[in-house]
Order: sequence, then C-alpha cells, then structure tokens
Amino acid sequence: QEEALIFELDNPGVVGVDLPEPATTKTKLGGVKARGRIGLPDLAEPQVVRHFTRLSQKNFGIDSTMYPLGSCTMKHNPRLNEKMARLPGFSDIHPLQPESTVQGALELIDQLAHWLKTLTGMPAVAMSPGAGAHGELCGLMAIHAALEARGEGHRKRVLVPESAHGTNPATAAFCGFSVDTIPAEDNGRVSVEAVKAKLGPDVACIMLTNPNTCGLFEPQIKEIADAVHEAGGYFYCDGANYNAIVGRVRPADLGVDAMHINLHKTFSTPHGGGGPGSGPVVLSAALAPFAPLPYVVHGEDGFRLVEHAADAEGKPFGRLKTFHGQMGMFVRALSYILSHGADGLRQVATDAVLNANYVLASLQDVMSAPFGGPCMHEALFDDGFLKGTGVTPLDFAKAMIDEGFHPMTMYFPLVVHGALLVEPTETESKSTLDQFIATLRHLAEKAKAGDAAFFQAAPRLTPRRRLDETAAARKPILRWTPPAQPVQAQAAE
Amino acid sequence: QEEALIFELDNPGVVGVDLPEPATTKTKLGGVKARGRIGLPDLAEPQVVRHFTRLSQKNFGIDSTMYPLGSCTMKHNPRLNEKMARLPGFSDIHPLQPESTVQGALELIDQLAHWLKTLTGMPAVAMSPGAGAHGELCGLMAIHAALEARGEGHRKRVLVPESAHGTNPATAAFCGFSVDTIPAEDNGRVSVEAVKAKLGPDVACIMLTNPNTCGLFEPQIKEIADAVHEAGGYFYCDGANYNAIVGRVRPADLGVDAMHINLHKTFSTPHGGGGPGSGPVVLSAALAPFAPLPYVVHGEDGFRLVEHAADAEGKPFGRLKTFHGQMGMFVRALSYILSHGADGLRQVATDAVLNANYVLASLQDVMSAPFGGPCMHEALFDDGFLKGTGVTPLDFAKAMIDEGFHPMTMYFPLVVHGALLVEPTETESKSTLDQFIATLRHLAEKAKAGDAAFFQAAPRLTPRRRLDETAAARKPILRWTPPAQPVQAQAAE
Amino acid sequence: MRYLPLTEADRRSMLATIGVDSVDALFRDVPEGARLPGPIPGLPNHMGELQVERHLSRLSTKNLTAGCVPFFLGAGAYKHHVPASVDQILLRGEFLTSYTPYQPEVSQGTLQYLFEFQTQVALLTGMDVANASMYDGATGTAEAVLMANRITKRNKAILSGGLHPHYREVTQTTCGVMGMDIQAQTPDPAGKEDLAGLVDDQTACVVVQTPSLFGHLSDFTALCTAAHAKGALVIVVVTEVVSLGLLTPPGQMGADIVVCEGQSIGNALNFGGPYVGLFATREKFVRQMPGRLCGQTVDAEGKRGFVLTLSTREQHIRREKATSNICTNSGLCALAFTIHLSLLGEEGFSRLARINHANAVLLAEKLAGLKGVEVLNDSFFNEFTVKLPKKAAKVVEKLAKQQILAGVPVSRLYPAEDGLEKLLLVACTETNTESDMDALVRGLEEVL
Amino acid sequence: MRYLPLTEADRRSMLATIGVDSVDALFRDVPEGARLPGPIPGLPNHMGELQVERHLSRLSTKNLTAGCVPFFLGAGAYKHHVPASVDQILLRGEFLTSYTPYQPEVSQGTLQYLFEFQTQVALLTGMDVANASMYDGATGTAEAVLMANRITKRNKAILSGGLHPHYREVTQTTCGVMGMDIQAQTPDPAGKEDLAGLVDDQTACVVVQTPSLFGHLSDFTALCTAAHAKGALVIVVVTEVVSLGLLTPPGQMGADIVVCEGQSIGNALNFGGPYVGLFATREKFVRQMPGRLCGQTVDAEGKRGFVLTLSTREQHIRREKATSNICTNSGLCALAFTIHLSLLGEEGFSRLARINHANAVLLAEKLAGLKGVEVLNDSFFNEFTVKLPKKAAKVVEKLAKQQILAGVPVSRLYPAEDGLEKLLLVACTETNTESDMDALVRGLEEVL
Repeated sequence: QEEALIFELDNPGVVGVDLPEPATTKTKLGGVKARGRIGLPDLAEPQVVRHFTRLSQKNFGIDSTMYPLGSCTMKHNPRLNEKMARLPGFSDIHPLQPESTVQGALELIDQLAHWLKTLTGMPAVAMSPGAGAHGELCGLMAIHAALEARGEGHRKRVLVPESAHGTNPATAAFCGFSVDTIPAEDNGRVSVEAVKAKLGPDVACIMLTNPNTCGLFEPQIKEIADAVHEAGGYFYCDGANYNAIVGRVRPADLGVDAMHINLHKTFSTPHGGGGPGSGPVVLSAALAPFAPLPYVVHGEDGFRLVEHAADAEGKPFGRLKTFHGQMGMFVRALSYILSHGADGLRQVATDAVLNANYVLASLQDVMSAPFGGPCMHEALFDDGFLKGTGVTPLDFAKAMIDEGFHPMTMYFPLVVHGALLVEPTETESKSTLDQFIATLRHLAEKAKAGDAAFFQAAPRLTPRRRLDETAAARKPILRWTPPAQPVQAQAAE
Repeated sequence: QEEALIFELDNPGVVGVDLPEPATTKTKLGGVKARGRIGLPDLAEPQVVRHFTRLSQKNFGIDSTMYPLGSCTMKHNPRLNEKMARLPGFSDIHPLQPESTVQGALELIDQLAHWLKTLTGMPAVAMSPGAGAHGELCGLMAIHAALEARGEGHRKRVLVPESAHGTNPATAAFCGFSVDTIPAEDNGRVSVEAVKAKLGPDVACIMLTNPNTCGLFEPQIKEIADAVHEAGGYFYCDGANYNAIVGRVRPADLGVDAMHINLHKTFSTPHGGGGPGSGPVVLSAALAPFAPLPYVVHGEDGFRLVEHAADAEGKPFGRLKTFHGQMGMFVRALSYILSHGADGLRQVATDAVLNANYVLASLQDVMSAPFGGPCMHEALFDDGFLKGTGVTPLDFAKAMIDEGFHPMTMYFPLVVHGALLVEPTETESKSTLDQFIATLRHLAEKAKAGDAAFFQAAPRLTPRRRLDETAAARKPILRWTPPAQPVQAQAAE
Repeated sequence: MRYLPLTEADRRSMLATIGVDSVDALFRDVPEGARLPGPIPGLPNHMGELQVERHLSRLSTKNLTAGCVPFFLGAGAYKHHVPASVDQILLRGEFLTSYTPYQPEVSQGTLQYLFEFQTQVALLTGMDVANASMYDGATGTAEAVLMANRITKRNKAILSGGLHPHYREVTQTTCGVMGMDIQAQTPDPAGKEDLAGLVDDQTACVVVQTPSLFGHLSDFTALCTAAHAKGALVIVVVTEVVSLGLLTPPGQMGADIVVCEGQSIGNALNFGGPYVGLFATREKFVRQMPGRLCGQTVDAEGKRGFVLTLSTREQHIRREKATSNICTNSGLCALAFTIHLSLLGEEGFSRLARINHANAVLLAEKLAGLKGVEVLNDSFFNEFTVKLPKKAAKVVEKLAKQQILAGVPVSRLYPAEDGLEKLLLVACTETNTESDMDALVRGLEEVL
Repeated sequence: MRYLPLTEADRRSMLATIGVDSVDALFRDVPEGARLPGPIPGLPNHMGELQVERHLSRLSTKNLTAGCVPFFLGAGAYKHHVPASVDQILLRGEFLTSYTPYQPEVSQGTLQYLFEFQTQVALLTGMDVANASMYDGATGTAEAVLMANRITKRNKAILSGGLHPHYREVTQTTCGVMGMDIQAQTPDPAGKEDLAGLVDDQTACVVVQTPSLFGHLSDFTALCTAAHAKGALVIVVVTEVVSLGLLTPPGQMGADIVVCEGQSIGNALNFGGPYVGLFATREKFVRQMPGRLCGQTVDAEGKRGFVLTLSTREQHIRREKATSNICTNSGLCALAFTIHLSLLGEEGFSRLARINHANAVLLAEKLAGLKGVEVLNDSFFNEFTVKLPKKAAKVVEKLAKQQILAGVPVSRLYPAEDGLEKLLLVACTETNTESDMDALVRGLEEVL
C-alpha cells in the first residue's frame, strides 16, 4: 500500500495532542519576535499511528527475517533490554541532578565499565563515545594526547590496512593524522613484514580491525603489536568485529592499546535503522590517563562523576559528548551482558563463528570464497562464481530479497572483487541457516544457468522496485516542499 | 513469506527462558505421578519472537488500515490506555488482596461505574460481565431474578426482532427462555404494533438493539418500551451500537431496563483478534437489586467489595466471573473516557454518525441502500447493485482486500438480501473515507461492467488466497499432530 | 480532541454531501425528549494525555503492588514472571487492533496462533481437542457443565468440595437458571472427599479440581471409571495451569472435559481480569463444545491455511440453538499464553513447574516449624493450607500493614462456614525468593 | 541460554559439515597464549530474566526519578511529556531491529521517516536542508565548526559566552585536535555580549546560542550581517528545540548552520543520552554537510521512493577525505522526534511552546517575589537564571534531600569561575504544575 508523506496528510484544524490553555498571556521575549506559521502538518492521533505503522511495514528487521549484513552484527535484540531501559529510575533522570540522587545510575555505568574492562583485560574504559566511529575518535584523541605528553607530537602518520572500514582513515584524518595504507596479503591478512616496512619515527599508531573485515583473525597480531610498540607507536584495534571473540579472547592479551566496542553490535543494543549506537573505548595503562571527561569514580561516600579537568587524576584530553554517554544503551548492554554471563558470552563468540563457518562450508562449492576457511564470524565470498553470468553481486543480493532474506553486505571489503560478506550471528538457528543456504545455492545455480534477466529485475515483491540512486545524487531532493511553492530545495550541483 | 507452526520449529535442547535449578529435590506429590513428556516444542527466544512477529504480519488491524466491520465499532485504540493498564499498581495486584491494599483499584471501578451510570442515566451498573454476550446473560438473569421475585416466574417468552444479533436469541435460550421473533418492517425498523401483537402475560422481556443492526434508530422505541412495561415485561437493550448515541442520548430516557455496554466497542478497549472484551450492564431501579456479585461500595472507611449474598443489600442473582470483572479493560475504558470527557464523547457519536451518513450518501448511487438515509453509525447496503453481475457480496468484499481495506460485515443483518454493513467509526478521517468511497465506486462499476472473474479470484495479494471453509468443517483438523504419528485428532463427523 | 480527525470544515462539507443542514438532522429518529442539547450534565470535559496519566497514576499508587512486597496469594490467580517479549508482541497493532478473524485471508496471524493455542491446550491437558479460549476458568466450568447436560441429557451435576467456591457460584448461577440440579459438596480442607459413591444414573457430570482449592492433589482415574460406568462425565478443573508441567494430566486420568484458568502463563494478575479459560475435551464431543474453534484447511492454491470452523454450533449461525451464547473469547490473553508457553517449551515449562513445587515445599517446611501453625496438606503443588492459631483474615490484615501479603484467608471465600476461619491458603511460585519466605516467617512469628 | 538457538547436536552436525573436530579448531589463527580455555575469570555466569530484572530494578530505584518530584532542571536536557503512542511505534521490530537503510527496497519505512524528519528540521530552523541527525547537540556543534572551516578555509572560531559549556568543550576537543583556533568567550550570565566586533577576516565562524545557557533570547540578524560582511559564517545553537515553536527561527536571522539538541521532542531525559542532534544549513552548503542524508528519487516503475544519498561525502566511500567520520546517527531518536512532532502539528507545537513560556513566566514571577532572590533575565523562553543569596550548589543539595530538584547550579558547569556560584538555572515546562512551583518556592524560603 502506498503511504503519503506526513505533510501530504495535513488537515489543518485537527490536533494530535490535547494541551490546556497557557497559564498566563504575559510574555518575556525581550526584543525577539514570536514566529509565524512553521508549516507543520496537523493530524489526529489515529492518523499518525497509522502513518508510522504503515511505514514500518515497508521495512525488514531482525524480528522479521535473517539480516546477515556483514560487519553489522545484526543479532536478536531482547525486549527485556528495552523494558529495563524504560524503568523510570533510568529513563526519567536528568544528567545534571545532584550525584546523591543518581547513585544507581552511576553504579550501573561502573558495573558496565567493570564488565568491559574484565572482558577485554584492559585497565580503563572511556564510556562516553556515542557510536563506533566516535569511539575511534576517542581512541585516536587519546593517542594524540599521549604523544603530545611524551613530546612526540610530530608522530602524524597512521597505518591503516586497505581492508579497513572507511571510518578508520576518516577518523585518523579527522584527528589531523595522515593515513598510510598497508596492502593486504593474498590470504586476506596483514603481515608483520608489511607493517614493519611502514614503521618509522613519525608513526603515531596502527589501526587494525581484528577479526578483520574479511572475517579473518590476524594471526600475526601479537607480532604486529610488538613491532608497533617497539617503534614507539600505539595499537588501535577496531572492535567492530569483537563479537567473534568476546569471552574467548582478551584484546589486552593481543597487545591492544585502545579498542572501541560497539554496544549496538556485540552487546545487542538495537540499531534502530541507524542508531543510536554507543562506542565505549577500552584503554591500556599507557593511554588511560588521557581518557576524556566525564567519568565515574567510586569514592568513600558513593559514586561520583568527574566532570572537570581540575578534578581529574590524569590528563583528560577533553569532552566528547554533551553529557555522560548513551545511558539508555548502557542499561540495555548491561541487561544483555548479565543475561549471558561469562559463560554465555563465550558461547556467543563460539556460535557466531560456528554459524559463519557453516555457511562458508555449505556454500563454497557453488559460490567463490577467496580465502577458504576457517573464517571467524563472517563468511566472505567474491563475485568469481558470477563471472560471465551477467549477474552482478548487486543483482544477486536483490534477488535474495524476494526470497525473504535481507542481503549480506556487498562490495565491501574492497580487497576482493565484488565482495559478498555474510554475518549470520549466533542468534540464527541451524534451520534458518539451512534455509538461507538452500536459497543461496538455488540462486547461485540459477545465475549460472544464465537467467540474468531474472536477477536484473529483482526485487519484485517489495514496496518499491530498484531505486535510482544516481538521479537522487545528481539533483538532490532532501525535503518535502508544498506543491503550491514550486521552488524545490535542491543542493547545489 | 511462509511461517511454519511453532511445533514444526521444535529444536529439542534449546530453551527460551533461563530458569535456575529448583531449590530442593524433595517433593510432596502424594500419590499423583509426575508426568512424562508433554510434547511442547523447544525454541530459543529469537525464534519465538520472529515466529510471532511474522504471524502478526499476516493480519490487518486498525493500526494498518480502515476496518469498517459493521456492528464491531473498530475505532482507534489509543496506546495511552495500554500504558495505563500496565501500571504495576493496576496490573500487578491480586483480586483477593485485603481491601485496604487495593483502594485505588476499587476507586477506579467506582469512577468508571459513575461514568457509565451518568452517561446512560441509569441508577446501577453490574461491572463483572466479561463481554457483550456475557452482559446479555447478566441482563436476562437479572430479569429472570426480578420476575421470580415478583412471583412471575412463568413469564418465559422473550421477544427478539429478526434483525437481532445471534447472541440475543442464544442468550435468551441460555437463560431458559423461549424466543419469539418479531418481524422487521419494510423500513428496517420494529413497529410498536408488531410488538403489541406479541405481548402477553407470559412475556418476560423484549431484547431490542438500538440503534438496530441495520444502523437505524428505532423511532418508536419509547412507545415500545411503554407497551412492554405496561404488559409487565422488561426492556433489554442490546448496547452493541451504543457508539452512535453515546453522550447524545441517555438510554434511561428511552425506557431501558438493562443494557450492556461493550467496552471493547464504544470505549475502545482493543479487540485483540477476538477478546478480551468487557460488558458491564446498566440496570434500572427495578432490576438493580438483583445485580450479581461482586460489586464495589463506598463506605465510611473507604471502598469495599461486596462478595457474598449475605453482605448484599439487594438480592444478587449470583456470580458471573471468577473475580471482579475485566479490571484491565476498566482501566483502558476509563483512560479513554477521561481523554474524551462529556464533550468529546458527544462528538464521538456525532462524528461516527456523520461518517456513516457520508459513506451512505456518497455511495448510494452506485450501490443499493435498502432503507435510504439518514442512518446512524452504520451504512447498510444490499446486493441489489450486484444483481446479474455474477459477483456476490463475498466476492465484492474480497476484492476490497486487494485494495488495502478490510471488508465490511457481510450477510448480516439477515433482514436484507446480501447485506454489506459499513461502520467507519469516528476515528476515520474524511480523506480516508474519500479513498474508501472512491475504491468502492470503482469496484461497483467494475462489477457492473461484467468483470466477475476478477472478483471471484480475489484476493490475490494476501498471504493466502480464499480458504476452503467447507472442507475445514467437514473434516475438522483442530490441532497439530506430529507427522510421525499419522493418527490425526479429528472431530467426529 | 486528539482522537477525532474531522475538522469543522470537514463536517460542513460532509453535511453538504449528505444534504442536511446540521448533524442534528441525522438524529431525527431519536424521540425529541431524549435528544440532549449538549454534553451530558455532571461530567467533566476532555483531558490531555498528561492529565489522564496523572489521574490514573495517582489511583494506581493507592494500591499495594504484588511485586514490591513478599507475596503469597493464590486461590485461582498466581503471580508468575512473564518474559518482556510476550507483552511486546502482544502490543503489535496487527494483533492488538484486529477483530475476530472473520476474513481469514487477512487474519492468518490470529488464526495460526489460535491453532497453536488449541494444540498447546490439548497437549497440556492430555485431551484430544481444545477451543480457542473462554472468558476465564469459572465461566469455562459452567459451560462444561452445560455441555455435559447436552451430551448426557441428564440434569444433575455434582461439584466437589475442593472446587474453588467462585467456580461453584458461577456454575450455580449459570446452570441454575437453566434449571439444572447442582449438588455442591461442603468444603474439603482435608482433601479426603470421595465422590464416586454419589454418582447415579441421573448424574450428568462430576466436577473436581486438582490441585484443589486447598492445594491437595488427586488422581481421578478411579472416579472417572466409576462415573463412566454410570454414564456420567467427569469434568476436571485446574486453576493453576503451571501444575500441568509436573503432574499427570487429567486426560490421562480419563477426564471428559478439562477446564483450566490459563492466567498463570503469559498474563498478569490484573486484579482478577482479563484472564483466559482453557477448555479441552474428547474428539467425540467436539460438536457439543462451546466457543470458537480454529481449523486447518487449504486455500485456492492448495496451501495450508486456517479458518474459524464448526461455526454452525455458534450463536451467529444457530441463534437460540447455539451451544453457547459466547462470542468474544480471550484472544489476546490466549496469544500471551501461547507466546509464553512457546518460550518455555518442554524443558522450560517442566522446570518452571518443578521450581514452583520446590519453593512451595521449602516454604511449607519453614511454616511447619512455626509454633501453633499446622500445614494441612499431605500433597500439594505450589499452594497449601495452613491452620493458624488465630483468625487468618486478621493475621493477613496485620501483615499487610507490614507490607507482607501473606495469602488468602479461606474465610474470604467461605465467610459463613464454621471451622475454616483459621485457615490460610499460601502460594509460592518462582517469583518468591527465600528472603521473601523468611520475611513471611518472621512476620507470622510476630503477629501470632 | 535463552538467546542462543543452537543445540549441542546442531553444533556437532555443523562441525561435521565444516570438517573440523571442535570449535577450537576454528579459532586456530588466535595466538595460542591468547586463547582462553574457559569463561573469562572473575565474572558471573548467565542469569535468568527475572534475576536480571531484579538486579537492574534495584539499581534504578536508587535514583530519584524526575517524574516523582517537583523538577526544574534544564541546561540542555528538558523534561517534556511524550505521548504513549510514540514509544509504542518505536518498539515495532521493523523500526527497532533494522539497520541503516542500505537496501532501500526493504527500508522505505526508515527512509521515508528520515525524509520527513529532515523536512521537519528544515521547517523548524527556517533553513533549506537538514541531515538525518547527529549524536547530540554538542557533537553537532563541533561538526558545524569543522564544516565552517571546510567552507571558509579559515581557522578561527568564536564561541559565545552564552554557549552551553559542554558544547564549548566538545568543540574545543574536536576542533582543537584538528588545529583550529577556538576562541571561547567568558560566561555571559547577563546576556549582554556582542560578538560582531570580534569577527575578522581570519574568522571561519561565530557560534551563538539562543536561548543562551542563561536563558537569554537574542536576535542574531545584525550579527549575521556583520559576520557575512567579513566572510564568516554564523552557527546558531538551540538546546531547547521547543523554543522554536514560539521564537523567530535562526534561518530568518540569517544563520548559515543551525544545530539543535532535539531531545525535548519525543525523547526521555535518559540521564543524558541517547539524544538526537539536529543539523540544518543552506542549500549551497549541502555537499559540505556531515552525516547521513536521505533523498527522494524514483524506482524502476517510476514511483516515488527514498534512498540514502550524497554518500560520496561519507567515510565509507570517501575514507580519509570524508566530511566527517560519522557513520551511525540517532535514527530511533529521530523517529521519536518525528512521531512526536507529527502528533503535535502546527497547532500543538506552537501551543506547547506557549505553555512552556507561560509556565516559566509564572515561576519567574513567583521566585522574584522571594527575598534575596533576583531573576537575571529580561527575556527567556522556559528557563532563566536566578541569583540566590547563597551558593546554588548547596541550596540544590538541600532541596534534593527534601525531594525537590530545584535546577542546575551554574557552578556545576563552570566550577572555576568566580561570581557564578550563586547562580541557579531554573527550567519550567508543560510538566510543571503550579503546585510544583509552589513547592519550590516554599523549599527555597526554608533553605535560604
């Protein structure tokens, strides 16, 4: 069913909320004028509820189907966590209430911090980053601050493997570093030799994703960490793929100096169509003194927030967010963590890796796996199996939609041609995986049988057929404008 | 997408809840044996959530589309009401807690009772019936008890118009009465003459729906009530269609002795695919003393529950439900009522009637309206406009589904041929009504144009095409049985 | 008014289409004297959402919430833990805001869960078939007695003294008006009753309960044999459905109809409602069964699907000859039951039952150690009867003032009966911690 | 473990398919010394749902909930009433459990609401275009300064003394590491600051806030003219978005970038997060804008549809040349904002703003009547600054003990500044009743 834009449903004169008359008509606006009409549409509550319900019905979610987006760790989102985050004692408290009135909230942050530190084996954690990329920023700022404190502010080069997520080089550049790319080996890994070849006195750090974006554990990680440390640099680990090792491997044991943890991946806080996330960063002893404000400490009379540099023991590099971090996500993550415990989290990693390897082993005869197995939590394929079929990875992915599955990640990582990256996560059952595998085998065979037109026309069963992304970017329409006013808000071309 | 039965998803060995070990292994089962395997399927939480999410996606609801089922009053269900019903102070209290610990709950029941009595102008209300039909039972039992108390237990005949809901004769029979049918007039109403012709010393009561099931107000209702009273009988009013007059007309002013109120219709407690409902019954002074147990009274030291005949002032006819009634529905209904207030409820009836008349007026040139206008809250059509087209009302209704609308009620009331009964309710906007009208006009014209096959093949876009109801009834399969056990549980034929 | 989408301009334009001047003209069939000129007097006007929340929250806080205190009430309603996902699925508009599945093509969600529910109920009770739910356990019991009357064409029903008195009252009220002869036995706190001898060839059915009101467990196999020999049916009532995770199901004892209160699975206490009645019977009786039924069939393309079926039993087809006047059932409560039971599964449900029993055993041992307190039960599931040295109702009131909800005094249910006023029903579920139990023990020590 | 659907049998069979003996073989690339033989020591094992609920509920009850007390805190986070339907729609799995809409054919729900959100933000701020949200107001402000730097190729940013100090700190931290020259002005409690004179031809931007931290309202039209004359941009920050229902929008004053904290609409206080940053700018700057953007297009059949667009600005395409490293935005918080604002509509949003202002005016009058208390503001929206005769932090602590949350002491934000320690920021929204206000007045009377 078609659903108009909320603006097109405008029915001036109805209201969707009932509000009383203002208490007084006196105003204190000084010289600022009251504004005129804004242009918001008027709708009654039933119309609003139906509008957004119908919009939701145009989406896939984990609740409705397997959503094996590689790198995104789309696992089950327990509703218990939502319920806990909505306890008024967490959701209805203000960040600047007196500390004496928020002891439970501070204790919760402290407990989550304790879990994150113990799971990773790291001595400190910065809780406030708002997402994974924000965590990367935090980590690189801590490295920047540590280098400055050492008087080595001249170290401006950051090593990034070519397989890295785009956030890594973007973050490094954001912090004023230059990016130096390490080529991938044929086996999808980074070699200690390639790293050593790049090391030098101007290297600030290496940013390494592990398991890496090909779904592989970097076997030389310890040697790489040692080499970087020896050269005076730090080791930033991108923790986007932490789900593969949580509870089984402590990043501290790999020589990591800083690693962000996407609570919305490994710890299942819902991704909600693009956030909010949360990206706490665990820090080594070398970097811990530079952790940003604010943070929670436990004193004699309870928990306390350190909000100002003057009160800090170390040398915090600054502040990253308006308040103390994504409290709502902390509650959900702790709820998830307590539900799993040390035993369950270990099983999470185990089953995530098992599921990915099962997919890899079951499909590698009909699809092409560039690096063979075993993999970690993701199974990577390339488009070799589509060669000569006229079917692109995009076509292949769109055909999956009509079979009821969300596609995997496509065309990433860039180190293989036409990548198809499948991350099933541990919360998919074997029977769902078997259906998924059967569907992909069927599609792969269909592609090889030469039915390219079938794939090129997919998807057919969705609210929209394929959308013209080129047109969207060429002449951007980024907002609705009333039809009576023909001037459209378009970006400069 | 297909979704298996939950039993077919069984994966023995997984759990969907984590429970600790029992505190002790001692048992006190006396001579009763512990049971063996039950046969329930084992699933993890993600599988259960996905299963029921996918099932839900096969349903229409008011949230997703207009649902104009005549007689069912499918109006918007505000989520505020759901939130209020889930306040732990209402949802997490036991019906047998000491009265001193549930004063707020008793006060809420008292407040809702006050609203229902004031809105209807009636002196008393029995709150415990669990649904509309249960309310009818309550009303007829009160009449039965009142007749017995008068020494007129011989009055065993109940007058029911032929247009009545099936629950009316069923309820009368359930209470041991015989049913005498009053024929409908050509104008869809019941005439006072037809009633008088049936009255006699053995008549217990008349059961009249008003507005009636044709969506018409009975203009002679007052005269009918007077005639019945004069003949020594009572007037039971079926309140299923109360939404048409709430806040504008007090049933007491029409001579009603008893009327049930479907809280899940007029007061918007969600129908939830078939319940739970709630059917309080307002009672006249003549019937009030016979109201069932339990009920709430307000004494000197707060609110009190009268649960036993010995404590009652009147002569309660007994008990209808395990506990005090559908408390969860009471909370929702009061939340709805307070949100509307006296002014809003009057507007509810006004807009419900206006919407129905708008549909009637906009469609009567292409569809056939047996009784013309104005109607009350429902617009009734018959199948005259389909004559000779080969399209049945059922076909017509199924074609609406593919256009995104839930069909209206079909083949009821029985007094017109091929009835199509449309109840839009007050919570549909004019723009939705206009779409609905345009769709029905289009379909009516298409039917007249002779495209019967199109209608006979509808619906096409649903999870299932038309289902074989005859086969289902001929050889009933009422439960799943494991395929390994070929014996199927089938009802006797 | 936030729920009303018509504007004044809409109303004017619609009236013009209809061809009348004012809305009042649409109400012309209402007798003039009954037409109110404005809002009904004596009632307030509409409130905003915030105001409604404040009003209702204030009422809710005047109640003592079970979850906030040591809590031991049962007697037909039990506090269990319901996983958060149950309620969230329930709140999906496609379930919450749909009607009875009259249009099966757009109601397969509702229909399939009803089919799953019916199967679950049949499995739990050990019976062949189940319906799509009743209002609650007591109304189900009354309907079962009427069904026995239809099947046997006999008029007499014998109700056990272990049957919950509210179930007895609802049965007496409902079947009494139909002219049935309801023979209710005296309360049976000792659990020694034997009804086999009362069954004669006028008896339509015997209604028994396990665990009984007082908590006693029974095997009704012998009773069923005896009743069947006389042509009578046996109706077994279960008010705590979790017990079926541990105990021999009534179906294996030979029951003809099984009625349960299903509240314990998936549903909150809700001060007594809405609850959900489970109703199961033998295959051969299905056409005499009241209530809605969902059945399996195929669609026009041969795919499995579900529909409401056997509606010729029902009021909207059969009118005064219907098996019952029931129309609405407890669909959403049944859905909650089905989801929760699906989460529990075989392993979880059975463990839940064992935890309930173990906690009750532990509590019974602790209470038995109190001076002057006697546990009456040789057998029980998660609820038992203790005899106190004082009137139970007074003890309960005193403990409530200390924020302990100790149980249900039998006198609340049987106010007129001598010899019961010192009896207290005590229930213990998986939600009771040992510190809850110890709080009750200490509380009793103080007030006794 | 209730969230893990593999059984031991599944695992064995899957390992056989893979062709390895044990799961450990799959972890063979992990250095041996880093492979832990069992669960990580020092942490407890898994808990059931009931146990987790108990644990977290216990923590939650150690906090003083805003809704339970007279509450007057603001300073960048505001307590407003959010209709119940907002959260219920948010909890629909299709929204909650979906990812960034990379596959537009199965994400039109998310994409359409983002397009609606962008339009709403543009309308509220009076700007041409808006992005699909930022983490919060402070990060948005820092991104805006960096954007000004990209546009103007200049290095200096002037931050108003009325800017929330946390916004200043985030900007200093973020832009400082990039080497920008951030000139933050001293706190401006009197609201008399004029920055036009500071703008020179090295200035990339001026960052101002209205209402300011201290509540003062400003018309920045003259400042914009002056800044533009020097080739500098003006960034206007709004921490209380409800004010835009009443006041001239920054777009009408000539702002180049507008950043708001959107928490007030649709989102709970949440102890500071997650919140949602609104980010709007002029059409001509759109390709320098950070963050995700949703754009309108057509599908293969010519139907209107929506996609993420201009991703060539973004990190996953442009890597180190991206406009920002931002990836995740605040999708669900933006959805809450969009639903709530849709419910409010023109009429509701404007009335909400007027109620907020009126309540604050009323409270300011009441407080001004207290001996020794001075209201510093000539103008304000729903928050203002009072000067107390004592240290504000101590007063707030004392009132908290009486269950009154009186406001934010300025010293909490500016601990080192002299002359600010007696200042208290007091906010008043539609959720404050007159009896709340009177409780605050009485409380202050007592402790002052």
